[in-house]
Amino acid sequence: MPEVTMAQALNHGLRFALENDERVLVFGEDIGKLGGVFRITDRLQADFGDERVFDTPLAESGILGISVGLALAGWKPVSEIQFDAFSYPALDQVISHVGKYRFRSAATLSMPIVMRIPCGGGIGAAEHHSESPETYYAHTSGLKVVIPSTPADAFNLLVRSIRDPDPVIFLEPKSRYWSKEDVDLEPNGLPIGRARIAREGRHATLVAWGGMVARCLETARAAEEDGVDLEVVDLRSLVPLDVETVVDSARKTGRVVVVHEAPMTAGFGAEVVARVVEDAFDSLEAPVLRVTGYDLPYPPATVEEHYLPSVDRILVALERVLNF
Amino acid sequence: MPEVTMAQALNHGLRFALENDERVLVFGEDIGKLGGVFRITDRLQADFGDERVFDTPLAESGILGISVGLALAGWKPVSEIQFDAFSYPALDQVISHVGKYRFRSAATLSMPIVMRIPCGGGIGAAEHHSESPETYYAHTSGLKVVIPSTPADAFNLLVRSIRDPDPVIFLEPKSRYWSKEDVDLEPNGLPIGRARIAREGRHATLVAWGGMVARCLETARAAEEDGVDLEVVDLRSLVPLDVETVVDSARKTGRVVVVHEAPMTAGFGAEVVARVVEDAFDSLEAPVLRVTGYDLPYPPATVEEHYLPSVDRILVALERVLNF
Amino acid sequence: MTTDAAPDTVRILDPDGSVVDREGREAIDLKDEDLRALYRYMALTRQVDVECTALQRQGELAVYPPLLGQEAAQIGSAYALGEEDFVFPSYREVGVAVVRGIDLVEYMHFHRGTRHGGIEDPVGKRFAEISVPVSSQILHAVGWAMGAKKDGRPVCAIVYFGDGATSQGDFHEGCNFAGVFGAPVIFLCQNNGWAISVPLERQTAAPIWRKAESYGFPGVRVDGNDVLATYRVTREAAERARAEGIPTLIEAVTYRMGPHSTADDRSRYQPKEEIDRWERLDPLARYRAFLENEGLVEQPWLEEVEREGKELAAEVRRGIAGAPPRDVREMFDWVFSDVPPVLQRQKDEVTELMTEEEHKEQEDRDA
Amino acid sequence: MTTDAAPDTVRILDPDGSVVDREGREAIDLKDEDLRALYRYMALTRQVDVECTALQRQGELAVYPPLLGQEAAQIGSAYALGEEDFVFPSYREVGVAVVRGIDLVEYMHFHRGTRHGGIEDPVGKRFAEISVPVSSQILHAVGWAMGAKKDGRPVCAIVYFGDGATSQGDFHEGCNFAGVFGAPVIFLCQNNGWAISVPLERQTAAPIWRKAESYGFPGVRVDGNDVLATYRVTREAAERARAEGIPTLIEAVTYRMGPHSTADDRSRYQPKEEIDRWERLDPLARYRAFLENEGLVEQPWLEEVEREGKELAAEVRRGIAGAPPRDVREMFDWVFSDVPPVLQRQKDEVTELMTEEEHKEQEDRDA
Ligand SMILES: Cc1ncc(C[n+]2csc(CCOP(=O)(O)OP(=O)(O)O)c2C)c(N)n1
Ligand SMILES: Cc1ncc(C[n+]2csc(CCOP(=O)(O)OP(=O)(O)O)c2C)c(N)n1
Ligand SMILES: [Mg+2]
Ligand SMILES: [Mg+2]
Repeated sequence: MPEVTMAQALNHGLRFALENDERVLVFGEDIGKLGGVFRITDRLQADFGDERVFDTPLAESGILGISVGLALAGWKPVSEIQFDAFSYPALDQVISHVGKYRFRSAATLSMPIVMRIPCGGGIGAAEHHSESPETYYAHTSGLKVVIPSTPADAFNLLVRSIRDPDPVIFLEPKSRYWSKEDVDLEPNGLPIGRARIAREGRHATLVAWGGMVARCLETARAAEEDGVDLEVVDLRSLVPLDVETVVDSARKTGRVVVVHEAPMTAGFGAEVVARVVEDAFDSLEAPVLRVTGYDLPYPPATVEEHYLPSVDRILVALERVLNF
Repeated sequence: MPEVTMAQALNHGLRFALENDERVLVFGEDIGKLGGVFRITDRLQADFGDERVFDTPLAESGILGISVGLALAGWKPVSEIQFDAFSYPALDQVISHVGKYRFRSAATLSMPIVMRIPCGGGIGAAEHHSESPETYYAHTSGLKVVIPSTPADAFNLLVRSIRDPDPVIFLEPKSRYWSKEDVDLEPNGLPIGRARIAREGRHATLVAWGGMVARCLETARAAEEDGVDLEVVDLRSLVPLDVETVVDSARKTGRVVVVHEAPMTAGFGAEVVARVVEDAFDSLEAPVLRVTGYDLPYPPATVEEHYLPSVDRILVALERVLNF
Repeated sequence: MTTDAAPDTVRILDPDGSVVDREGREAIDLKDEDLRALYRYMALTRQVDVECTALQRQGELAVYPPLLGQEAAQIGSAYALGEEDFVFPSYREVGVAVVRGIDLVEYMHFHRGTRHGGIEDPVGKRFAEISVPVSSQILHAVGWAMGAKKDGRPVCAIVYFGDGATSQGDFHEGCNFAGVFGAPVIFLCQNNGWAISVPLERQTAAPIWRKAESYGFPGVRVDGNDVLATYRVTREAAERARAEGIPTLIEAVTYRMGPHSTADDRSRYQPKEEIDRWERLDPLARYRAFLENEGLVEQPWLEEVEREGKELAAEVRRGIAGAPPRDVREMFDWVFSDVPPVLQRQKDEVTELMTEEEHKEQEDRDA
Repeated sequence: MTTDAAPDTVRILDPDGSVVDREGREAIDLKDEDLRALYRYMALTRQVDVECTALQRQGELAVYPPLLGQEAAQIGSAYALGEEDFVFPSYREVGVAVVRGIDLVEYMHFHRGTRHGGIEDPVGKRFAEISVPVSSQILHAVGWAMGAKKDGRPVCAIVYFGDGATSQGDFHEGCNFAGVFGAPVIFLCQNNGWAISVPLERQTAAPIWRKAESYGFPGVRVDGNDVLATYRVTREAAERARAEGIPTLIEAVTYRMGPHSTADDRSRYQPKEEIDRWERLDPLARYRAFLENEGLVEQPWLEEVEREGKELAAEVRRGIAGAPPRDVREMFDWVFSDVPPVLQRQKDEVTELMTEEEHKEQEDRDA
């Protein structure tokens, strides 16, 4: 079990998939010689050849459009989109075809497409490089949407996503790329569709995914000093959503705060609130609150720490639910 | 006050705007000679000339992209997208530019862009012609998102949207295009950002928008026979959202059901639930529930009535909240 | 008769059916029975097409986009393909479906609103799902062709789209990928003069076939109402594609002799004289004249084809008219390879809400 | 020296600065002071550009995309514009900004991460916001040009983008709209050989300038390291655009002599011999040789320009280094023309969360 960063774990995941399934293809912008701007595909082209690992022209709709065709030809396309906001030119192909093709065929075929998208903020990047587009994908029927929060799960979830016969939007929290841990280089972790209790606690539940899981754990450590014992649920998989794990936690603590980077309005946090309210209403001791990015375009890097949910902001929300 | 259909009211609205502001331009696919596939732009080209009312090439990203440029040149672009799902090729321009340009300029300019999108199901249409994309837009910072439910408000809201200095996504519920009422051809109705109590009631609140408002009113009439008195809130404006009106109603009735056509997961209904829970938790007698389209791609027309929220489905949800 | 086609247009038959390009005609590798088959497919297609418009008028189809007038463009190109080549249609390719032996009843369920897509097992049938978002299917064809090339298979893809589709970004990205990767794909643009109500000159300021140059592969304009010409250029394109990985853009100049779809009113925009002019360029009449001139067909054979077409149309009618909706419950199983909890819950809800009557109907159908 | 430029390339100066197209040189309507101004702008730009890379290395800019090597493409084209013409930049057009008198400190706030866009009052300055999504700004230029034409104004738009941008759908849609509507717009493609690590041959299989034919307007390839040539072709394009509504696609062939951005490592992909070859084609050296050959400049003037460049670079440094973040609260007022309740509530939350220190800092700044 080597200690690796999330970026390296993802590289291992792609390598594992390329080695174990000769139908896997990896492509995107700058993923060949350069190894991707985050080096997630580092040396893959050298090791697997440029028929299986290749750069494409600069066109995201093209990348997802050929993914559909490659899947029809029996390949397993794994594409990389360079940054979150550059996934938008592909939305039409994703919504109108990737998510619909199986349904349209009356399930006579599968669409084993993986679309990797580095996402989220907190790394001091330029405009369009820090967005959290998960809601667009989670609201689109026919897509699975996953996002790891640790190096080990990054490897595990990526290998599972590539194996999955359905289209998976694989979101990678950039702010965690350089986090490190020991990683088992076998996909022995939780499957897609299951949430993970990242920390057990009794007094309130924080629900988060991707980059905000670490922030919630940080919050839990801070709260501990005040004698508040927080549970942290890492969703991992937004679609399918593991409502059971979230609701069980809500029933146990009676108090829930959902934390995400994306803007509040119609963000995926609202879905979590709605599911908790629907299934655990009588256990709730307080309103389910959200701590999120504000309803602004993602702001310039020098003020992003005001924008992203901070430990302080999460504590303020917790105070409200704990004292309700 | 002539009696007109919603389709005609929209035509009057465009006409009103073209007449009262010479900077207004109307364009899109088939909106000239043909008058649009729903005839919303009927005779506008004949009456205002083809410099102000014109067909474009078949390219939605192009249509929204030139809207940004036209706005920078001091025009007020009002585009028509032919059907809901054909708005997706324009999402990149909408998310990355239309919603961000003002912010990016530090508010030194405005983007008075209106994007009209016929949307929703229930008219027996082919694939891609019945979708409800409001969540994609409502989650995007920098966009106002409105949707009328009556002919009178269609006129009023459209004129107001075109006057608005900000980008407005103007959704038109196709299933109501042929509904009729007397329409005051002056924009004397409620402003953008305000919800409307479509029906007052005491026992529970239904929150809806667009095509589902009529269905909720129908439900209210059905419930009335059983002595249940329902309030129906027509949101009209998803962004900005009139939380106050919704929360006031929730406080009054203590029971809320949100109804929409779009799939459930991460649909805008979740946002309504979250806001009600946040601001009216202590008044709630029951969980806030949603009755929505299912998490399928919009299904073929012959089964769409199973898919769309029906009076029966709304009544089942009401039963649950009333007997909680 | 030269005014009706632009220069640089490949044409073998004049509108009156006489051979204008003798060499081209000789170069075509078709036996007499193939030459007759081309007519047969066109005639069958015409009848099915007309029947489907009638079915829509009678409420049996929700909406139908006729291909009336475009038979030569579709049949000639489709007939030039090999069995293993893969077809990516838009929404107007019934003629191609006829040639490829696609079950037309299954196909028409799309237009009835019974099922999306129209094709079960598209991979097995080498015929992709019906694609409505204009030009979006172009990239699928390119991706498939790239994939087939990686497998070293001597096949090609063909993708059908209209003149309007050339304005979309996906058209550009698709052609560009094909040029860069040497994808064995044929871009078959049926330029029927109109994108609903928008005429070609509002779509683009340049000839469509010339756009191929932007991508580094050949483009060719062909008389789309001359089935021998469309056959020939497609055949050549397929060979180039399979043997050398060279894509081709074919602009088949034709005309939409019907409405955009049954919901459309073309009298609002198509000029009367244009309609009349193209009326005289009907691809079936032209090709029948050729076959008759060459002594390849006689009255009884033509009558037999006519009868066969009627029967095929009737078969479509029998299969589609009154066809019940699908059981909505099965659709919850179509979204993913497994049924996640939320879809299971929704499926259960639908099941509970179905009236007893509906349940009974469904059981009868299943039995 | 002909191997370094493809045929059909407009060039006035050889890499050694001698005039290869005497007629072309004569046709240029520039006075001596203009000829000197071209050099001055290039030299100022070079210094600012180098300084910005240094500023990034010192942590004063978050990231910076140098234009090193592309000065002639930017300065020649920008200098050919009229005051009322509108510039639509991508993210690498500091040279254009210099010519257009854009406040460079304001501009660099984009790269510092202090404010998006970089331009306050873009309409007033005829210089659009910095645009990062590759090729997306092309449509804005076309829309603006359509709008200006509707107003009957004798102006044009120019939009800058790279070779990689030509692969995007928006490039195609933009060119196509321009062709159809006769929009007075110049598409200025700086083909610097690379889109980050992806070389031109992976971007497209056809010469970029030839793509104009797809849209029915002229395309021209120009030596992008020859400032007189880029000036000349842009000048002609602007005249065509303003007078006749004819768009032009200009491919300025140049080279990115630096990394894609300060975050990039070009040694991973640019071949050494290529780097060396282009090193010898530096646009500043070439043009200085020309000016010296023609006796248009002397050492003191060159030194003065050098000094001026240093001063400008220092000014940028003074303005941007250590610049504080903006008050985040004001951003809540930038989203809409009014502040809806949800944004007001969020603004209040931010205000409450600001530490006393931050409040004080902000007040000091406001005072
Ligand atoms: C992306 C998209 N935008 C709009 C439409 C609506 N629409 C359907 S067909 C059509 C015209 C297509 O014209 P063309 O490409 O020439 O093909 P034709 O219908 O003439 O065969 C339009 C605008 C659509 N289906 N997809
Ligand atoms: C839509 C989109 N996809 C990806 C990116 C990431 N990206 C930024 S610049 C760039 C390369 C652009 O190359 P080119 O157009 O040649 O311009 P250059 O940078 O060489 O000036 C890429 C891939 C982006 N900004 N936008
Ligand atoms: Mg057409
Ligand atoms: Mg480049």
